[in-house]
This record gives sequence, C-alpha cells and structure tokens, in this order.
Amino acid sequence: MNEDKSNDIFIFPKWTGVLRPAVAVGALGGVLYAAIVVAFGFSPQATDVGYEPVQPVPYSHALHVGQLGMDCRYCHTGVEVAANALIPPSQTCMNCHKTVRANSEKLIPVFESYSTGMPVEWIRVHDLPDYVYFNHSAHVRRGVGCVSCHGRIDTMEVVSQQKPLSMGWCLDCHRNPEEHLRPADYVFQLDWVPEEDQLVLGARLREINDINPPQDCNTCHR
Amino acid sequence: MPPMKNDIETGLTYWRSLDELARTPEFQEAVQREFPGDDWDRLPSATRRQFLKVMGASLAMAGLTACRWPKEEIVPFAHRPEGRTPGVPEHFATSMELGGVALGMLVTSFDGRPIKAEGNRLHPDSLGALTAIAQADILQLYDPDRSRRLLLRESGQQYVKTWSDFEAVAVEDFAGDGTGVAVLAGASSSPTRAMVRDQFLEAHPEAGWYEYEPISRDNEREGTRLVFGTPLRVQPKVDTVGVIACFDADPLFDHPSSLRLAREFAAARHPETGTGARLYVTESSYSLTGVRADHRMAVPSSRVPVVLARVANLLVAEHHLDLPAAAAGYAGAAGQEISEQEIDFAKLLAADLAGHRGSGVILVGPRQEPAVHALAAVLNQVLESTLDYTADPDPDRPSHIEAIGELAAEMASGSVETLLVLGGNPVYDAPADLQFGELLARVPLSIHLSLYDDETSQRCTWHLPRAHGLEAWGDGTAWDGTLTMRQPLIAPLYDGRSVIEVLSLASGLNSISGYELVRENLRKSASSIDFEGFWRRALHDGTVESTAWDTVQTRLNPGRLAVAVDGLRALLVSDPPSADRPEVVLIADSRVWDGRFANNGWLQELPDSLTKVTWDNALLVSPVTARELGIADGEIAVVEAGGTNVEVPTFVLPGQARSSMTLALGYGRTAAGRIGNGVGADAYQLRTTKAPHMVSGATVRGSGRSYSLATTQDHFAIDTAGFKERNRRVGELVREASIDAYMANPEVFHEHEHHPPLISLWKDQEYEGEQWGMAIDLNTCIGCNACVVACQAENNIPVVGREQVLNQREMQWIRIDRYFKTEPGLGSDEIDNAEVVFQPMTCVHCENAPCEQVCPVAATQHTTDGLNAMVYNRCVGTRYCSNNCPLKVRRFNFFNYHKELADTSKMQFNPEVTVRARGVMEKCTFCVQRIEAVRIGARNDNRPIADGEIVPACAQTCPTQAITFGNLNDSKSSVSRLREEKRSYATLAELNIRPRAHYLGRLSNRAAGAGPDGHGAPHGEADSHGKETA
Amino acid sequence: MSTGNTTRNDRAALYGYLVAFDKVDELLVAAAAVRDAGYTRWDAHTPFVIHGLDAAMGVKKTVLPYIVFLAGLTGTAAGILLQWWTNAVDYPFLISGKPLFSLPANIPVAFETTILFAAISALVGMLALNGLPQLSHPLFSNRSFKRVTDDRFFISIEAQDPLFEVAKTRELLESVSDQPVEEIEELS
Amino acid sequence: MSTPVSYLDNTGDDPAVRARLVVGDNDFHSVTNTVCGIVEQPRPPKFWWVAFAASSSLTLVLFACIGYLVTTGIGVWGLQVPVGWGYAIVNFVFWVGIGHAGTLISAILFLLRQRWRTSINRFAEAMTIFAVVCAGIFPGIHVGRIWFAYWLFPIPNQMSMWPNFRSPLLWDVFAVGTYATVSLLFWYMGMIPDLASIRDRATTKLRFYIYGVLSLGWRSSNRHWHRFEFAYLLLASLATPLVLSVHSVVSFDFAVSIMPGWHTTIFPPYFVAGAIFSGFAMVVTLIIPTRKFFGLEEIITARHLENMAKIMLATGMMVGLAYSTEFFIAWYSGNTYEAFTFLNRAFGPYAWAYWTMVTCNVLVPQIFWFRKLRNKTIILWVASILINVGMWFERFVIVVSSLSRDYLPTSWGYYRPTAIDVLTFVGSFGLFFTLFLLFVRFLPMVGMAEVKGVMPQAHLDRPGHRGHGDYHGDIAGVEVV
Repeated sequence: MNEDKSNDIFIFPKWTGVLRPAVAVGALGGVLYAAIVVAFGFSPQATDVGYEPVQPVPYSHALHVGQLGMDCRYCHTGVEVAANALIPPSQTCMNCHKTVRANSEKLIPVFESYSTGMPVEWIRVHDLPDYVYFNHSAHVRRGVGCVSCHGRIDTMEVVSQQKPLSMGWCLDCHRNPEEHLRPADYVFQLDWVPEEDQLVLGARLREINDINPPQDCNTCHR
Repeated sequence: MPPMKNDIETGLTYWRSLDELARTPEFQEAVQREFPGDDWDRLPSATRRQFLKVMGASLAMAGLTACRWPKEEIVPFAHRPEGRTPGVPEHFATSMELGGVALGMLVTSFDGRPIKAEGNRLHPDSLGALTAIAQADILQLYDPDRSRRLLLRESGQQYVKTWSDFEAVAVEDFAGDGTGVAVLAGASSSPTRAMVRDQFLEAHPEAGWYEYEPISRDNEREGTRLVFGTPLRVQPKVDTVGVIACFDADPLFDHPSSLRLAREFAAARHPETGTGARLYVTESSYSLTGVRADHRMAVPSSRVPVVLARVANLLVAEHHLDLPAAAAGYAGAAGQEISEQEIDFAKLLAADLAGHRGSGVILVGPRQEPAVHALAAVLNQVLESTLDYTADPDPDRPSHIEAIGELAAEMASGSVETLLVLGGNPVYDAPADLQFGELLARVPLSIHLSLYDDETSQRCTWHLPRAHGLEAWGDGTAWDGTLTMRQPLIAPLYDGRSVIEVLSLASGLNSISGYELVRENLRKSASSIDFEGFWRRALHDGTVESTAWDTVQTRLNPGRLAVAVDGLRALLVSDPPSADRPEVVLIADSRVWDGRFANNGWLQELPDSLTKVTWDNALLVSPVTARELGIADGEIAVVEAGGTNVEVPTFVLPGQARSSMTLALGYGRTAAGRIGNGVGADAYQLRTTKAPHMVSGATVRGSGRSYSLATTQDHFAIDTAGFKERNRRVGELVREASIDAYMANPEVFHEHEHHPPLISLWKDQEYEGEQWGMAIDLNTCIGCNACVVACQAENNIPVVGREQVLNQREMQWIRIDRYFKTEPGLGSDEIDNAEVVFQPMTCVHCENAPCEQVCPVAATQHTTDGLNAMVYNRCVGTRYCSNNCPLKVRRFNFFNYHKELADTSKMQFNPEVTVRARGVMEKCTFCVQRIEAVRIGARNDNRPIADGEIVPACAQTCPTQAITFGNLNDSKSSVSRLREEKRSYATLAELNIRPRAHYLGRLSNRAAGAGPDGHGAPHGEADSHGKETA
Repeated sequence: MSTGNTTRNDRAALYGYLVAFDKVDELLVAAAAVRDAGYTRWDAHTPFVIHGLDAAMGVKKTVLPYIVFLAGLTGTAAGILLQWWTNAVDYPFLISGKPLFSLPANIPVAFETTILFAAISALVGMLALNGLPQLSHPLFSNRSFKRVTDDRFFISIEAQDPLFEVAKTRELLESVSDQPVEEIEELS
Repeated sequence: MSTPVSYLDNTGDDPAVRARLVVGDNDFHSVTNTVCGIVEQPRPPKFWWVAFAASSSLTLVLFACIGYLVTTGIGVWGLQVPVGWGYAIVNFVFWVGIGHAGTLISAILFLLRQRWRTSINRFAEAMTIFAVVCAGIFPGIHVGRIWFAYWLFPIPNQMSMWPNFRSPLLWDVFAVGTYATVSLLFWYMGMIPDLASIRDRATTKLRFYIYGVLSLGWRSSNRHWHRFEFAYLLLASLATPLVLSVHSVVSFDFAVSIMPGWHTTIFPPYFVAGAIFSGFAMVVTLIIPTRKFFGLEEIITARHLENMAKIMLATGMMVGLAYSTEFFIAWYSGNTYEAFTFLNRAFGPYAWAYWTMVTCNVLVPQIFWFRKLRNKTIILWVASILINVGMWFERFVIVVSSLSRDYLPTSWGYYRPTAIDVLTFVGSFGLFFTLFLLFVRFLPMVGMAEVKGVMPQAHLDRPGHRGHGDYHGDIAGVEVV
C-alpha cells in the first residue's frame, strides 16, 4: 500500500541524484571558462594585434624599404629628435614621384594633396591612449630597434600592428631591456640579427650606455 | 530644465548656465544638471583629436586600448613648413599693451597654436616674469564670445557686413579734411600707431584726436608737470633702497613696472645681501605693497595727503631739510586735526627718510591728486631719492579725463558727425556724468573697433572685429621707453584687424597691412644698414637694445610750484570722512582691470589676493565701520553718491581704514560675453570727471539682503572657536621674525618647534639620482597670483564657475593662502588693524606622503626621482587621498568640467598634459611634463641636467623669483643651498611627512624704536603657539 | 539473509524499515537498542538536534574540524602570498616611503582570507560529508516521514546492513516502538 | 520549571528561576504551524502589501539617484575639498554597523550558550545580510569612476597593475566581502532544516520544488545533524572574530589616516561597541512590529526584548565611555590639532550633530535601567529608533566634522548635503525594508529547529525513565530542566 501512497505525495525524481556530478562539473567549468575568456579574450594581444586598416594610398613598405632599401628616417624624420616619428608630408613623396610613376592612379591622392595643400588622411595603425606619452627619440637613441615595437615593417605590403602595445608589454621591456637593445647602427635595420646571444649583447650595451629604463608612472603618464 | 546642446555658434551653454545662474544660488542643482556625464572618459581624446585636426597637426592620439581598433586619422601637412617638427613647441617673443605700456612676452606655440605666455627675459618691465592678467590674455584669444564679423546697426536693424563693405564706407566718410571727424583711441605707446596717427591727422587736419583710458597714471604725470613745468615719467629704482615710503601707492603690483620693481624689492630685502628697503605704507585699503609693509597705517585715502604733508613738516622742522624757496610753502601746510597714530607714524617715517638721504624714495599712488604727487616729487628731489625721470612720450596730450570730457562736449554740441572709436569701451567706462552712451546716439556715424560686440559697439552704427594682440603686428614701448615688438602667432581666428590697420584705412591708405606699417616705422629707428638682419633680431629678441629713453635732469619750476602748494593746502582742509559720510575709493580690479577682461574665465575665477573673492567685486569695509553702520559681512550694501545707487555685497576686510570703503571697477558688464555678463556691480556709475578716484560724502547702508560671495578661503562666516584657533596657528604655519632677531639668532624660525622625535617604524627609503624639490621664499612672495594663472595655463586646469567655487570645488593647483594676524583677544568685528601674510600652497610632494598609502589602486605613488605622482588614468576617484592630505592641495573633478568647452577654447590646451576626465583626482605635478622634456633632451645628448634647467610654470613666472626648483641630491644646486638656510622650514613637519617643498621664513624690517608691531599680532606671540603641537 | 532475498525477488527492492516515535526518550532508548544490536547502516531522524542521541547511536566524531583548520591555514598562506607577490615582487612601487612588504599592513587581509576559506570549507565540508545535496531519497516516498521536520522522531534501518534480516529487524523495531514498522522501497 | 507571572510575561531578574523561552502552551507542531504558516498563507496580509509598496518605491528612488549620480558625476552630492567623504561613507559605516547584530547574536550568543538567542537569531542574521547589502552599495557608488571600481580587486590585467594592499580601503574590500559571504553561509546553513520543514508541508508542487531544492534534500538524519552541529559551531567560532574584525577594519579607514579626529587608536573597540549597539537597536526596531503583526509573541517573548534592552544599555555606555575617552586623550595628548578638533565638534559649526549623537546614544539608553520602562514595548521601540538616529549621527560627526576643519585654516570648509545625498540615504532604507519584507514573506523567520531544541518537550520529561533499558545510560546530554 506504500506504492499508491507514494504517488500522490511530492518527491524528486531519481535522476536528480544522477544529475549531481554534472551540476558540479558545470559550475567549476563555467568559472574556469569565464576566467580564460577574460584573461585572453580581452587582452590587447587579442583585441589590437593584427589591426590592418586600408590606407588611402596603397603605400607598400615592402617595396620602398624591403626592395628599394629606403631608410626609415627618410620619411619619418622626427624619430631621432622628437616624440613623434612623423608621417611624411606629401612633398616628401613628390620628391621622387614627380618623376617616378608620375601618372600612377594609386598616387592620385598624393598628387591632389600636393597641389591643393589638403592633407592625405592616413589611418593610424599604432595607436596609444591619450594619457600615454611615448617618445620615439628616447627609445631610438638608446638602441631600441624599430622592429621591437613595429615588427618587420619592411616585409609588409600593408602595415599592421604586430605587438599588443599594452602597458604590461611596455613594462616587460622597461624591466629587462636587454632583449631589445642593439648597436646604434642597426636600430633602423629591421632584418638585423645579432651574431652573439642577444641577452649577452643587450647586457653589454646596457652597461656601456648606462641604460636604466625608468618605471615611474610619470615616465609615460602626465 | 532641458539638456543643453554644445553649439559653437550660439555659444557654450556651460558658460551661459554660469552667468544666468550666477545670481541665483538656489539653482545649484540646475547647474549640476547641465554637466552631462562624460562618455566614459573619452572626451579628452575626442576633443584633442578635433582640434589637432583643425590645426592640421601631424599627430592625433586617441581611443582606448579597450575598444577594438577605433578608426583614427593622421593628417600630415601637405607641405611642412621649413624647420618645423610637428609636436615640438616653439617660442616667439611678442608683447602685450595695457594702459599704454608694452609688456614683453615669450609665447609658447604648439603646432601653430599659442598655448602659453611667459615673460621675456630681455624686456625691462618683464625680466622673464609676467603678470596674471598678461598671462590670462591668451585665453581671450580663443574666447568663443569674441565678435566674428562686422556689424552695421541702423534704425534698430542689424546687418552682417564684410571688410570690403566697410572699406567702401570708409573711403567716402574719411574723404574730406576731417571736419566733424573725431577719433577716440586708447592710450598706446606704439610708435607705429603714433606714425599712423600723424598720417591720419595729415590726411584729415580738421579731425579731432582723443585718447582715453579709465585707469591711468595721469595724476603722477600732472604732478610732475606742476613741479618741473613739463610732464615727466617717474622711474623708481628700489634695488638698493633703504627706505620706501608709499602713500596710497602699490609699486609691487599696481604699476607698469611692477614686475621689475618687485624683483628689485626682493633683492633689497635679502637678509644677507639686501639693503633693507624698510617699507612704510599709508593707504586706505590693503594693497600687495601694504601687505609687505614693515610699518603700515590704514587711513582714508583723503587723509593720505595730510600724513605726507606732516612728514614734510617734520623733515623741515626736526630734520633740518631745507626746501627750495619756491616750495617753502609746504613747510606750513598741515592738516586740521591729526591723530596720535598719524603723528607717530609721520615722525618715524620722517626720521627714517632723513636718515636715508640718497637711499630712500617716496612713492605716491595714481589715485592721489597731482598736488600730492608734486609734494612727493619735491621731497624726492631734495632727499636725492632713488628715482629717475624720463621725458613723457607725448607731453602735450591732455589727461584722459580731460580728453574724454572735451570729446563729450564736442559730441554734445553736435559737431561730431563721424566718430571712430579704436578699442576701448567708453559707453561702459567713461565717467558717468558724461552720459557718453546718450551722446553717442547723437553721432550720425559711429564706428567701434573692438574684440567684443560690447556695450559701446551696440550703441555704434558700425562694429568692427578687432584682432587680438597675438593675431596682429604691432609694437610699443616699455615704461622706460624700450622699443618692444609684437608679432602675430596665429592668423586672425575671427577675421579681425588691428588698430593701426583700421586707422591707416581711415587715413585713406587702403591696402597697407600691419606688417608693412610696423616695418616702415622700424626703418626709422634702424641704425644699421642691414635692415632685414635688424628686423629679424628685433623680432627674435622682442625688444630693441638700448632704446630706453635717457633720464632727464630735473629742475624745479618755481612758477608752477606755488600752484601745487595751494592745491595741496586745498586738499588738507577737506574734513575727514566718517562712518555716515564715508569715502568710497574706486580702484582698478586686480583681475579684470578696467573691465576689459571681464569675459576671461581664468581671471574671473582667480581669487583676489586679499579677499579671495572670485566671480564678483565687493565693497571692502573695515570691521569697525561695518559694525557702526550695522552692515553684516556679505550683506548687500547700497552705495549712494551723486544721486546714483549701486548695490554691491559687502566684504568686511580687516586692515581696511575706518570710514573708507573700496570698490573695484570693471564689473557689472552687460555685454561682455557669456562669462562676464552681470558679474559683480558696476562701480563706474559712481565715477565722475570731478572725482574719478575718490567719491567723498557717499552714504552707505545695508539692504538687509545677504549674498554669498564665492571665496576660495573662509567659505563661511567663522565662529569664535575657529577664529581663535586660526589666529593661533598662523604663526606656526607662516613663520616670521624681524631681521634683527634673525641676524642675532638664526634659529629663531625653529625655536618653537616642539614635537616628539620623528622616527619611523621602518628604515628610511634611500633616494638616489635626481631628487626634485622646491623652496618657496615667504620673504619675497608678494601674493600677486601670477603663479596661479601660470599653473592654470600650463596644466589645462578647468574653470569651474561661481557655483562650484561656492561649493569649495575650485580647481587651481596652487593657491595663495592668506592669513590675517590680529591682536589676540579681539572679536572678528573689533579688528581694526590686521597684518596679512601670504603662503603659496601647492602639493609639497611629501616623501612620506599620506595620500599615497591610502589609495587602494596605487594611483598616486612616489617616483624614483622623488615626485608624488598622480596617475589620472589609474585613479578611480575614492577621494581618500584628498581627505588624508594635511594641506588639502588635491583637486577633484566632480564633473566633466571640459565637457561643454568650445573647440576654440580647447585650442589653448597644453598637449603635453592630460586633460583630466570626470571623477579623477588631480594636483600639482611639479610640472612633470617639463621635467620629462628636459630629461629626455639631456639624455638624448648624453649630458647631465643643469641646475635651473627645469623650471615649473609657477617658478618661471614669479616676479620675485620666490619659488626655486631643482635637484636636492645636488648639494650645489640653488634649491639645496636654500634648503640649507636657517630660514628654511617645512610646514607640519611634526607629521613626519617630509615635504619636498620647504618654505623660507618671512622677515620684517621694522624701524628701531618703533616699539612692538603697531599692527597685527606680535610675531613671538603668534609663534609661541607652536609649542604644544606634537 | 537468503530467505530475505528470495522473499524480496518478486517485489521492488527494499530500502529498509522505518519506525516512528512520539517522544524523545523513546527514541533515545530505541536508538541505544539498535546500536547494541550491532547495526551499522541505520539512522535516527529528528526535527532538531537531540543531545545525547549521538551517544545513544554511537556516532563517531566527525573529521570536519580538521578540514576547516587546513582550509584556514590555506587562507592565511594565500592572503600573505597574494599581498607579498603582487606588491613586493610582481609590480613593486614606492608608497609613502614604506617597505614593499611589511606584516603590519598585511595582517588584515590575511586574516579575512583565513576566515573566508575556513567558513566556506565548513559549509561545503559539512554538505559533502553528508552527501548533500541529495534531493531524492527513498525515505521521502513515505508519507508519515514528512513529519520528521515537524514533530516526529524516526529510526530507519537499511536493507543493505549486513545484519539486516526481514523478520529479525522488524522484530527489533517493533520491540522498541509501539508504532507500526513501515517498509521503505528503493526508488524505482 | 517556573510558573510564569502572567501568560506572556517571562521576564524576571531572579537568577534561580530559569524562564521559559517559549511561552503559552506550545508544542513542536504548533511552533511549526506558527512559523511556516506565515510563509504558507496564500497571500500576505494587507499591512505587508502597504509596507512593501512603500519600501519598494523608495528602492526605486535609490536606483534613480544612483543612475543620476553615475551619469552626471559625484558633484551631484554635496562633497568638496576638504570634505571628500560625506553621506555615502556615513551610510556605509552606519549600515555595516547595523549588520553586526545578526552574526553577533547568532555566533557569540551561541558560543556563550545563550539559548534565548534561538528565537531571534534567524531574524537578526537576515537583517545582517540586508544591511550589508545596503552597506555594500555605498563604497561602490561613491567612487568617481564607478566603471573602474573593479580595479580594487586583484584581477590580472593588461596594465599588469595590482591594487595597493597598504590601503585601508582595500582591507575594507576584503573585510566586508568576507563578512557578507560568511554571514550568508551562516544564515543559509541555519535555515536548511527549516526550509526542509516547509518542503515537507508543501501543498503545491511549486513550493515543494523550490523549497526542496533550497533545503538540498535535508532529511533530518542524526548523522547529518551531528556534522551540521559541528559546522555550525565552527562557523560561529569563525564568525565571532570576524564580526570584531570587520568593524575594526572599517574603523581603520579613519584610524590609519592622519586627520585629527580620525587618527585614534581606540577606534576599533569603539566602532565594534557602536556596531553592536546599533545592530541590536535595529533588531528591536524591526522585531517589535513583526512579532506583533505575525503573532509571534509566544516565540519572540518579552524576555527576548528585555535581554536586548540590557545589551543596548551596556553597549550604549561603552560608546559613551569612548566619547569621553576621545575628549580626554585629545586634551591629554597635548596635540593642539586633536584638541581643537574635539572642541570644534562640541562647539563648532557641527555642534548640533554632536549633541544629537550624545543625547540619542548616551542619555536615551539610560532609561533601560528601569525594568518598568524597558518592559514597555512601545518605549523600547521608540528608544531603539532614537538610538539608530544617534548612531547615524555618530558616523556623521566622525566623518564630516573631522574633515571640515583639519590642519590648514585656509582650507576649512562646511559640508552641506544635497537633495540627492538625502534621497540616496532614504532610498537605501527602502532597499533594506524591501529585502526584509520579502524575507518574512518567503523564508522561515524563526529558527524552528533550534527553538524546538530549547523547548521543554525536547527533553526527558520523565526523570524516572532514567536507568530504564540496558543502554549505557549516558543521558548526560539530556538536560533535565
């Protein structure tokens, strides 16, 4: 007579017992998943690296730097003396393109800019927040190669962001610069590789040039 | 209330809300509703992007790392100017003219935008320093309220016109010989303008030429005319002076050469190398000079002549000074009744002056009658005082008051058909009795050239936008005559033209630009053959060497002296003011000057040095008189004189002379712009041609209505307990001693330090390398506010408006703390005399900073070079650091104060400094952007940073160089040496916070036998209270 | 044993016997009796904690305190390590001239983490040891058992108990309670 | 067992008499009925609806104010320099203080074997949770950039920055966080058997499933009870130091600073005493109407109220002692800044707040010396409300008056709250009462299992029974009353 009684009273079905491990696993797994998403998904490494906007002029660093072997400083004149590396004015392009490819359609925006005086609106690739004050000269003069932050520009048809440019990433180098220091002559040589171990070289250069990158907040934030 | 839109053309509602609500405190909530929340901190980026683009600059940084790939343009020049590296600031020498004297400036330009004005080291009146007003002038340049187009007002209609329209009109109206043409211009020292004026008068011989300035030194000029027959310019020199006697004079602040004089005074007051410069001041209301005085006597301005006359008497009678025959009359001239205090003061001063023959000087203020200046001139002559005279550049010019009077008469007679008003604002600032506004209506064609479409423009037929000083070519002369250049740093933003351009236009020389005019004029003074070289040199230096006028040998002029003596006697018999018949002294405002800067947010929010009032002017009344009249502090008083009433809130100011009230001109504007409109009360209504400076026999009564003045100190009526405690603390905070006591015992500044040993729970932090520190010399600080504006301009500090200041949310990073020292045992309404001391207060960058340890996110930390860094982008805004700051120097962005700012105003921002968003804390950074710039530069060319290479904005602009900055780890640096001095002390040292900024004690130089300090609490008394402090 | 098995073959599996009591003392006595009979897989069910029942049932002291103690220690270590590593190792910065790591400033957080870990382990440990949550249980299928959280006391003996025998166990229970002994079946 | 003086009055000062903790002729079942009945009634009584409507609309006000604050800026409050903390922090400390009675009654009284706690501890714990919820809101919204508030937690990030563990605010985060968690665990765990009661009485499927899940399948097994009791004991002994630590840490926010009036070593005990004081006051304020409306007089008896009145008297005097000690030290230390701060509290611009505080916190509790007065429910109720007011003002005085006048007279100020300040505070009460009303409606507000445990029926009522049977007569655990 227990049977019929047990029907009309409330009980939980037996499978609730089976469910227990599943629930436990789900809870733990969920937490883990969330942590992973936050840790990697939201990091600049994931969000920013690989940014490759289409530029108004299909300028190819691979061609100009890689093949023709132009020096970075020919266009980016500020890089050794100022905070900004500087995007060249149209007149810099025209120095050659008055004659070279003087009727290329790709160059029309440059020709227009040159004649009208209106700037070419390039799209910024390497973009730091406003409250970050980065100074190119301070890094280049100490022997930090362009490649350390910008990657192999000389192989890029279209420039894209290679490094996260996050605060943590900056700090890594400021804490142990050895990995990125090179002799002054090779700063602008993107494909340069040291004969000896980079760390040994870096340590020596750091010693010689007495390089102690500051880690104070106001080094970058003012 | 509907949400306001940000509309550049109709102007920024942020400002409108301020002036609309300025009078109505109860609308505070409404004001707050008008600061919509910032869009998650991106505003600064957004705005910076906008205006950098506007300026075609080469770089624009924006976006948050958080959001994925915000699209962001870089707009390089198509043709980059020669030698220009975008993003690297440039400096240009130029100048600003105020009241007919040119002040040299060095302006920093960033990607074509002038962003900050500093003094020009080569300029005699600047010596590298700059006044608050001159620095704030740059904000005027970007003022969105400036007029942007020509206006023609005819029969109630208003038409927008172009310059070519006006040129057409000008051609016919200025065609004839100038009959019926009158020109009203402001005073100007510009040789070019003089040249163009002559050209104009040549072209139109019949035209009338009038110059008017509401604020001038004409009385001094007339005084010298009385004594020497011809007007001369007084050139005081106080660097080697033993005694300075100021009669209503304020050489340290209210003088065209005040910056130089302050510098010289500071040198003279140096305890070791100085010559003493004992300062006697007789004045009705506290001036900055009066604050620094060793002997100050507060008497009504109309009593000042009496005191001076008595000094003259005593010099003759007791000190056997023989006046020249012509001036003998002075010996007998004496006031009617004279008080004991006045006699004692005069005796003391006379003795000191007699003792300092050849090393003393008597200075009389611009508000005193010519006769008083005459007497001073005579005495200076006989005492061989340390001042020179130079010829007046324009000796035949009538005084400004006379000039405007004559013009008014002409206009009244209807003989003026065309009136050309070059600058100025006569409808607002001409003497009230002239009714200039009504007269203007009778002139058929009136043309007003002005920065703003102001009161005068609105009554003229034509309004012409004027080019700002930084937009136009020009020149001028310093007070001593040195030729000073002015070059534009930016093309006219609003299509304005300069005075000389319009004037030459009116002369019929159409197309001549200011550039050509200035060059043409300079050619005359160009000695060298190579004019281009000379021109470039002049522009580079901003001044032309050795062009100062020669000093003239002076001879007394007996004929006129008699007149002077009679004039003085006439002054002496006037009976002294009383509480029921008080005198009201009208002074130039320390911020908005004669009113022309009324629309300048920096100046409106700049606390007056003495009252600390912002966004208002107030009737200064002595506590005793206020009690006698039954007027409460902050009560709106009704000032009645000559049939006109002015309602103005009262400010009870200790140290104000009894029965004498002071009211600043320049407020109560009606067409100044959205900032200046309706701020304060218009004192010009009390001003007449007869009595432009001192309204005697006015009646003042309370209205029963009270008004809350937005002060940055003593925000509320103080209770007895607080009043007592404040008096008790002053001596400890602002340490002061007489120079004799200091010489006798150098430890005098420390003998009241009683606190337990300052031991730490941990071993002290080691600091290597450069360690930045500051020394602030209270002995030379004159409280002129120049540093406050310098900081505001350098660091993108927002103007928050009256309502926020009332709420104690002012944002200035450096403030000048003002303390009154009063006799102990007096209630706040019994004070008659009070000594005032200033203490510039900013973040002192404590080594054991209380703010740092309480920040939960480490947004404020100590850097390895000893700065207390504030990292805006890390701050979450708990405000704990501010609570725990014993000096309360931190400032919090309660709203997004930049949100509603016009794009033009944003062009002034310093791109080297982050524009702070809403909800973050900020404070003095020791101008870390300047430190970093120098450090990177020095490191780039592998050299150490030289001492004095880094100069924070405040130190740079300080006229007395009271602020010194440098490396504390370098024992030879000047800051280290100052810290070694015995006068050096740290405020609140007992808290063991180890400030990086120290103060140097204040020294007084009282005459021997003067007895205890006549005014203010004796120093010992004030100091002695430190002793319980632990 | 064998007989019991054969008898139960045709019917749903038996979970055990359940018998009710009205009074605390009856329960205590019965519990002692069952304990003395040597049963191990049995239990008493009461609406509230009854002091002395543990003794009467011979329940052994739980290991929970040791778990909690260990968790507490873990908490302390975690707190200290977190503060030391973040502020003194991974990203050191100067604060008010104080040392990067100093115990006084780090005690509060370490204390709180200790408590936190311990407290959580106490609850979780208790549930785990009790095998909770366990929403479905054979006993719940019995109507009268519903009063166990109200005012009734029960003793249940599981069929899985090595000493369990259909007849003898029923006898034992009937001897200690004047109320009917009910059969509880496994959930089907 | 003493025969009660009257039907409901079980108060009495005669130590020889052990008063009954549940009066009236209640048995286990009637207790279950009374308590579960409240939850089981199909629709709540009218007064519940009225109260709920009022409190929930206040809650909306709270959220409206917060929305306005977040979109507009901290400036909508009356804060400024020097007074950078105002209502928000005052309310925070106030609510955290309230939040102390619950855990204290549960934990400390449990450890002290104060068996009268059983009727009120559930109630008090619930109050704790809700108070802590209200408290938690304020530090969250008072920061300038609330969207970055998560930086206070040690979460790895692209800046590779960590919070500053030297800051008392960070200690706060951990202390309050821990306290909220532990209180919640403690509350929930104690509730499991009672949730099971409701489950077993369930007449509808929905109720059965909800309470069934919440009670985790509790089946009152004594082997479970055994561990349950241990866990409860452990939690209690963990919660006790926690309670003391939490308000100590809160007081560190002030004590660790260098502001005169804040930098005081007596703050931790002073704050804890104040917290207990205000906590009990709030319990009384809430429990008096509740027991009346829900007819719980027989379970939450006059005796309970009297005991709480006595505790309030004691803690009230501790607080009074703290006030006077502060003054003495201010004078005795010879620190003139400290001295002035206290002079300023009593006679400065904020004197009105100070004297309100002294009156409510020190004078009012004195009436509890008199049995007649403390047993008058209405008087007790009014007094408890006054004490709450006083305790809010205590925090106001500490936070605001100290900040408004610190070291440099030039930066002295006067703080005036804005309408938003006030509405936010009032709104927080709305949230508190809303949560509270939901609690009394849906959860067992008295710990039935524990109450039953202290009822006479829970014990052998036939001493003669001793020695019966042959089981090892270890009936020591079985108390004979």
